[in-house]
Amino acid sequence: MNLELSDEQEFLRDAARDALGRVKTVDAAREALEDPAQRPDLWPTACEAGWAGLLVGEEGGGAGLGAFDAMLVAMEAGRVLAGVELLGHLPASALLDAGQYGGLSAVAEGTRRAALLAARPPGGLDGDAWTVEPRSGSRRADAPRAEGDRVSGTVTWVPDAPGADVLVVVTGDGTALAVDAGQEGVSVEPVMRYDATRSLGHVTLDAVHGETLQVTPEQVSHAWYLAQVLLAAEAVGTVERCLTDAVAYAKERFTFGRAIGSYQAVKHALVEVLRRRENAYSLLVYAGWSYEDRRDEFPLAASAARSSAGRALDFATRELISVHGGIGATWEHDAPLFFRRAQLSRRLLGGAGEATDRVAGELLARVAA
Amino acid sequence: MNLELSDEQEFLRDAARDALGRVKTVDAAREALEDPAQRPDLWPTACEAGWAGLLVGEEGGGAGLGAFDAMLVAMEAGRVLAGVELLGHLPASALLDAGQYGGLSAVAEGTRRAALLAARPPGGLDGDAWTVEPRSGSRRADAPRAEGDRVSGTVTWVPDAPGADVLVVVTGDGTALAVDAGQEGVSVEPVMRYDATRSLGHVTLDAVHGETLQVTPEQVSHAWYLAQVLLAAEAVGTVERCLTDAVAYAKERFTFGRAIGSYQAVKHALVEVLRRRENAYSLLVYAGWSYEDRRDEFPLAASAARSSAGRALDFATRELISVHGGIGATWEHDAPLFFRRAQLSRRLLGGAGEATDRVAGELLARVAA
Amino acid sequence: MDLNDTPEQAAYRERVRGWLAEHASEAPRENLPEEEVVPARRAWQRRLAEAGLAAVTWPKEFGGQGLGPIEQVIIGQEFSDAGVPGILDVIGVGMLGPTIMAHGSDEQKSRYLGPMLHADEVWCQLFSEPAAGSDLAAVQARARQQDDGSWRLSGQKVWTTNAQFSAYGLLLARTDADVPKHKGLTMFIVPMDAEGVTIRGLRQISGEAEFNEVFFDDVRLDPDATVGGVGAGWGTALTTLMFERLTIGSGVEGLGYRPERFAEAIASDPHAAHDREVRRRLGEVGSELLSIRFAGYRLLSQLQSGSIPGPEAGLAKITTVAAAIEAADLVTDVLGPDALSEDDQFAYITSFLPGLKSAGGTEEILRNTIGERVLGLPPEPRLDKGIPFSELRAREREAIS
Amino acid sequence: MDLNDTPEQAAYRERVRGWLAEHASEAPRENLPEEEVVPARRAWQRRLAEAGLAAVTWPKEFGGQGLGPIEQVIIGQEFSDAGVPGILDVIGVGMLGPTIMAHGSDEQKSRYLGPMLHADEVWCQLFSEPAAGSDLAAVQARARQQDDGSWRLSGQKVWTTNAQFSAYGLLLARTDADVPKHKGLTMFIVPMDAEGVTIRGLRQISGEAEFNEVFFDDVRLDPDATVGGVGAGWGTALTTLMFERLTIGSGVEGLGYRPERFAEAIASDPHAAHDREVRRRLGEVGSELLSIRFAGYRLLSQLQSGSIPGPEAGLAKITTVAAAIEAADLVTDVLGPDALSEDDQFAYITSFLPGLKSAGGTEEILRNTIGERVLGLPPEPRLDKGIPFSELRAREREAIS
Repeated sequence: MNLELSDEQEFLRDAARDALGRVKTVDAAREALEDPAQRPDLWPTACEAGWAGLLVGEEGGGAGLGAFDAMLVAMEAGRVLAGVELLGHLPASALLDAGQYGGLSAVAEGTRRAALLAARPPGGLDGDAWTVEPRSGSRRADAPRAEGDRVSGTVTWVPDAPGADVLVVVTGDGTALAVDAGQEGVSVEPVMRYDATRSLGHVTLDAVHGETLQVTPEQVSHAWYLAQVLLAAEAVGTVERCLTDAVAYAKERFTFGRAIGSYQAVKHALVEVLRRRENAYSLLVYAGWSYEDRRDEFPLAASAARSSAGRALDFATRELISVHGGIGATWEHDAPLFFRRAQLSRRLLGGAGEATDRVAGELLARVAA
Repeated sequence: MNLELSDEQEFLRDAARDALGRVKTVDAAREALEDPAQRPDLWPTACEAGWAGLLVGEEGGGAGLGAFDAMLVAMEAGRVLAGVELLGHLPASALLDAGQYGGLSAVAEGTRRAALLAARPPGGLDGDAWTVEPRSGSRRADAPRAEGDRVSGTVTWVPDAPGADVLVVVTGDGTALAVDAGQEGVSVEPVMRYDATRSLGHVTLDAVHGETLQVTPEQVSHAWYLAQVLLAAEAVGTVERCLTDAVAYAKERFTFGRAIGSYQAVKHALVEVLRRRENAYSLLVYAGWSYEDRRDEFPLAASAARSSAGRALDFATRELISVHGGIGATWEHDAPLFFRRAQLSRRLLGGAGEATDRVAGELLARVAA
Repeated sequence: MDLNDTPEQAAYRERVRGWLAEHASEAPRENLPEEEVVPARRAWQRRLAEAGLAAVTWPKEFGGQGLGPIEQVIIGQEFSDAGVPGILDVIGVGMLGPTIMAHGSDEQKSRYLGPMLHADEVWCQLFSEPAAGSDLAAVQARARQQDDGSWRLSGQKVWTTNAQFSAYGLLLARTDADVPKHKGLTMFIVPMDAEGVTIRGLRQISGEAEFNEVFFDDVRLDPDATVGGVGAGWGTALTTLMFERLTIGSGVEGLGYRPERFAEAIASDPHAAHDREVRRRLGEVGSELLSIRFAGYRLLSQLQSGSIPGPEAGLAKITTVAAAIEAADLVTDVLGPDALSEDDQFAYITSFLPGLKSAGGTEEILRNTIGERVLGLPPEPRLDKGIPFSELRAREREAIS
Repeated sequence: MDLNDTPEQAAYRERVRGWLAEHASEAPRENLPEEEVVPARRAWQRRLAEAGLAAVTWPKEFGGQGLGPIEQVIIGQEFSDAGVPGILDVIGVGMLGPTIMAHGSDEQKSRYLGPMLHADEVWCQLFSEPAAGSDLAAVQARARQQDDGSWRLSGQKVWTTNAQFSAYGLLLARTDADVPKHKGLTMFIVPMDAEGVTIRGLRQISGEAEFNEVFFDDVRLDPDATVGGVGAGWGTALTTLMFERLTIGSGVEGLGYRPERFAEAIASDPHAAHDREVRRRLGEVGSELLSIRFAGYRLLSQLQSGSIPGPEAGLAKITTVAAAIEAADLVTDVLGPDALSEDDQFAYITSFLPGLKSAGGTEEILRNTIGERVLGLPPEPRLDKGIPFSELRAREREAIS
């Protein structure tokens, strides 16, 4: 048994930290709130580092690495609020690989960027069709539908849709199709909400051509759960950054003659951030292991990771503001940027609440079986 | 505007504290866990103090006091875990009064004790019939049904049913009937669970005679909410006692050269008990006021009070154990007795969770109207 | 127990209502262009001062009505019901004026209180600093007396509401660093247009500048600018803070976070209104927000019977902030990312509340105070007692390095 | 990343499995009458010792196998899967024996370790006292040396597991009250049948006596009863505590609180299984309990690579206790008052966990330790440093009176 990082994984992580460290991504996160053009394009960095093909097999031109490796990169991106388009691309690329998509090598190289039109697998209490995020409100919306090789529908809040070349569309019955985003009938409306580092789009497809991918229902649903663990891993990275920043400040800020980190209220709250980080990270490990070795547990592990990491992120970003007192709630401070990230992430891809519900659903199904 | 206690209310409270202080009720709570016969009979005390007729009008032989006065007595009972049968009797007596029940004066004197066969008013998500607590599980059970003047059905977990003389039964359509508990066909099975201070019974009625009370649907439902606020008031009393005991210990227990109450972790948790006590008490005030002056808000106020007080009680009893460290979790300490009280109360009369749901239901109905 | 007015209060309420029926139309309109807001609210305060509605709790000799906090609350309720704003300078009239009445010289009282009441001169409170928030006695802004008796002030203040249009500020400065920190402080009146004063808007999470930073670079103050005596600044500041608690205390009812506001948003999604998890959360925050409403009424009862609210009144703020954060989170969970649009009311709450959490002192310090003063728990060990301020600072620098 | 055995580990696992296949039937049956449990488990430990499965991490010279914590874990997993209990004296073999190996004399090692291993003599740990829990160095049990070199011991210990059938206890006592509190302590071996020793069961919330109080009234101890030197007791105690952390660390996986156990109870009520509020709570505690399982595996990876787990491993206990409390609450909310029957498994959890919360030190102290040692935050001011114990006690008495 060995759950420590391998040498290769440490290298992957350090290289990611190094590559992303070359851009002032946190400052850019603030500037982009007022001028979205200030959002740096990190896709070239991703391609150069080989992240685009991380989950594509070697035969397909990729690196053939595992889900946990992808999470390591996502953690580094989360640590510095880097808007790399991996949340859309990686799950889509895994499905394109599984379905032996013709243009796979360009996807693996990153010369063609992919995005998953995030459809939710059936489950929970809402029937057994695939659904997508509604534009607003909590009721789920119908997933796109296909007639022959023509697919139509609207999917909102799609991560990394703006600028994507290949859209992987999942229909209401769980079929996956690869759609060329350049064709007529595809419309992508970029949207920005509260956190300027994340590229989102509302996508409308009007009877566009799609190439049906030969994939199993399980593979399709696991693409959704891959997106869940990437969100979770990003969150863990951000939590670690919040903890580091908060601890540093708690050591140097004095009140009533003592560093504030010597007070139990502050100390225990920071240990609580650590506790939540440890739990969420342990679940990333579970998700990574199950993706390789126990695929039937992946939905449970991924949902638990998303749920746990989401709650950790919410707590950590609020605590970072709180430790700083009033100054932590000002525009020029970094803390609100992490907070904005937490607020938006919590509501994407089904929301952290749905992931929690899926954990219960998986556990209940397990004991019923 | 004056929400302070009146002189009469202070007198009522002090007299209750005095009367209940004559019995070692907390010690009895421990002894009764092993021998239920050790549970002291406090009904004579209640009759002598005039509590039996507290909510019965003066014409009916009662004191004609208000709901908040009843709460003051319940708070004192909660403070010392006194098992006075007011939770069953008072709401039932209010309904017997409203329905001009023939034997009202004996009920007001307490020579005949009453109990409400706790039926839940419609509301929430489960249709519009009255229901009762199930024996186990979360699905609600059907309330008794009447044919002419004959009523049948089973109601479980009825507070103060054992030994009651008059049972006030609510049927599925919201009719209320007074049933003489002495007649054939009435069976009351006493039950004890976890907290030995509370008298509970499973009641079965087999085509027994009942006297239909001439009451409005609103009056019937407010009897349920009266029971909710009495539970809430008991809880507030227990919370106050927990806070007093925990603060006293935090001042005298030393660790690492300091009284533990000087540490923020302990200090802030005790302030949190106070905060929850203040909120719950404010909602008792709301409930008391609305019962007199704004009856349409009583269901909202009573549900909020039950919800808030229930959560306060849960927190306070756990904190009392926690402040004491391991010793607080031992049989001979008082803390577990308060904890047991909290555990059972939380699950009675719909449970504190249902009260919370009703708060939401009332708020949503209010904005929809 | 009675929530209703006494006959005297009812009569007063009638008078306020009567005045409003006649004059509410003179109040500033909503949605005025930004540059017209302050002038309009100045004029409105002047109008209220003339009608005897601006400073009802001030003694008559200073232009007030010599009434109690209940009358103040009645005005607040009636103005709120009529949908018109109250006075512009709540800080001056509510906290700083009373401080000057208590500690100022006769000249200061006659010079400043009248223009304050009529909003001819708006005031701001210059207490907090970047390194002196909850630990207010740690202020570093330094005033040194000159040979001619005048003062030279340098330093920085922060979280200053209204600074950008204030005529004067009441400022707490250190005048002696070689005595323990509470002892070397002095309170000053500072003209905001003096040379060396720089005001800079401080943007919050939402991007709006709700507060200011104010910088003082060798600002000259007259010899008679001190309030309450040199070295007695801490006592003067405590008076201001006591009035701050009163002002906040009588203005509660949950900062306007009524539970119905959140319920309405949820009711707009019928799916959510039937979701037990959503209902549980709404029920919990709804109970909290309702309890605050009645905690406020209880506080008023206390005020009416003549008692000054204790520190436990601060618990209402903790409850309100926590419940409103949770309520806004819930609504946004239900409505999805669209509720995070910058101009959405719930996104605004989400952005605004984290800063409010530590406004007026952190929750941690508030819990300390309540634990010690209300529950009687022993204090934390204090490492700064009796030590000269200059040495404290030196120790800090050493500990960090 | 690999959760699977190395070839060596797989081979070891096979051997354990093979032994169990042959001998599991010799294990104590479940539901033995109470008085037969201890004798049966003694015999079983003896059997395991003979088979080399009782103390695999002990050096061979003391009868162990000289293996690592992973082998210990493999034994635990296989025994658990086979449904048979492990050794009776986990405290002696896991913590006290290793302490004697580290600090005891050669005579002590040869006299005590063998009978301990074979459960001929069971041991108990006599550290905690009513007024010395988290602050263990505050023990007051007093041992005074006599002219003949023997000792006289008086005092009280508490939370002593297995005391009622132990032959010996390892006891921390104060031998000098006039030096600072960590310096005046000495560790002793105490025969539990000595005159003046009284053992009393300590009932918990559930009514069961899971621990004991032990009273010492002028108990005579031999001159050679000390372990690790007079005045060096604190260092000896730290060794025991380090092994305690290791024992707990390798025995985690959430104390058996698997999420499926709670899910099963909820699944029994189809109404509840479809209630979103119930599902949200189950999902949250389920995630917590799953995370503990993998935190345990991560810990094992660390142990395998030779590192000793840091204090942050204690976070798993905080998570487990909090999640199991919440899970039991949830199940009881769903099943109603009937789940509070004294013999119900969930009522037992409800009764058992509040005490577990402070077992092995309160959560507050654990968070302090992790904050300071793992996050590097500055310590609390310590008021007891360098002060003679006797004076500390005098100050306490004064503060309370």
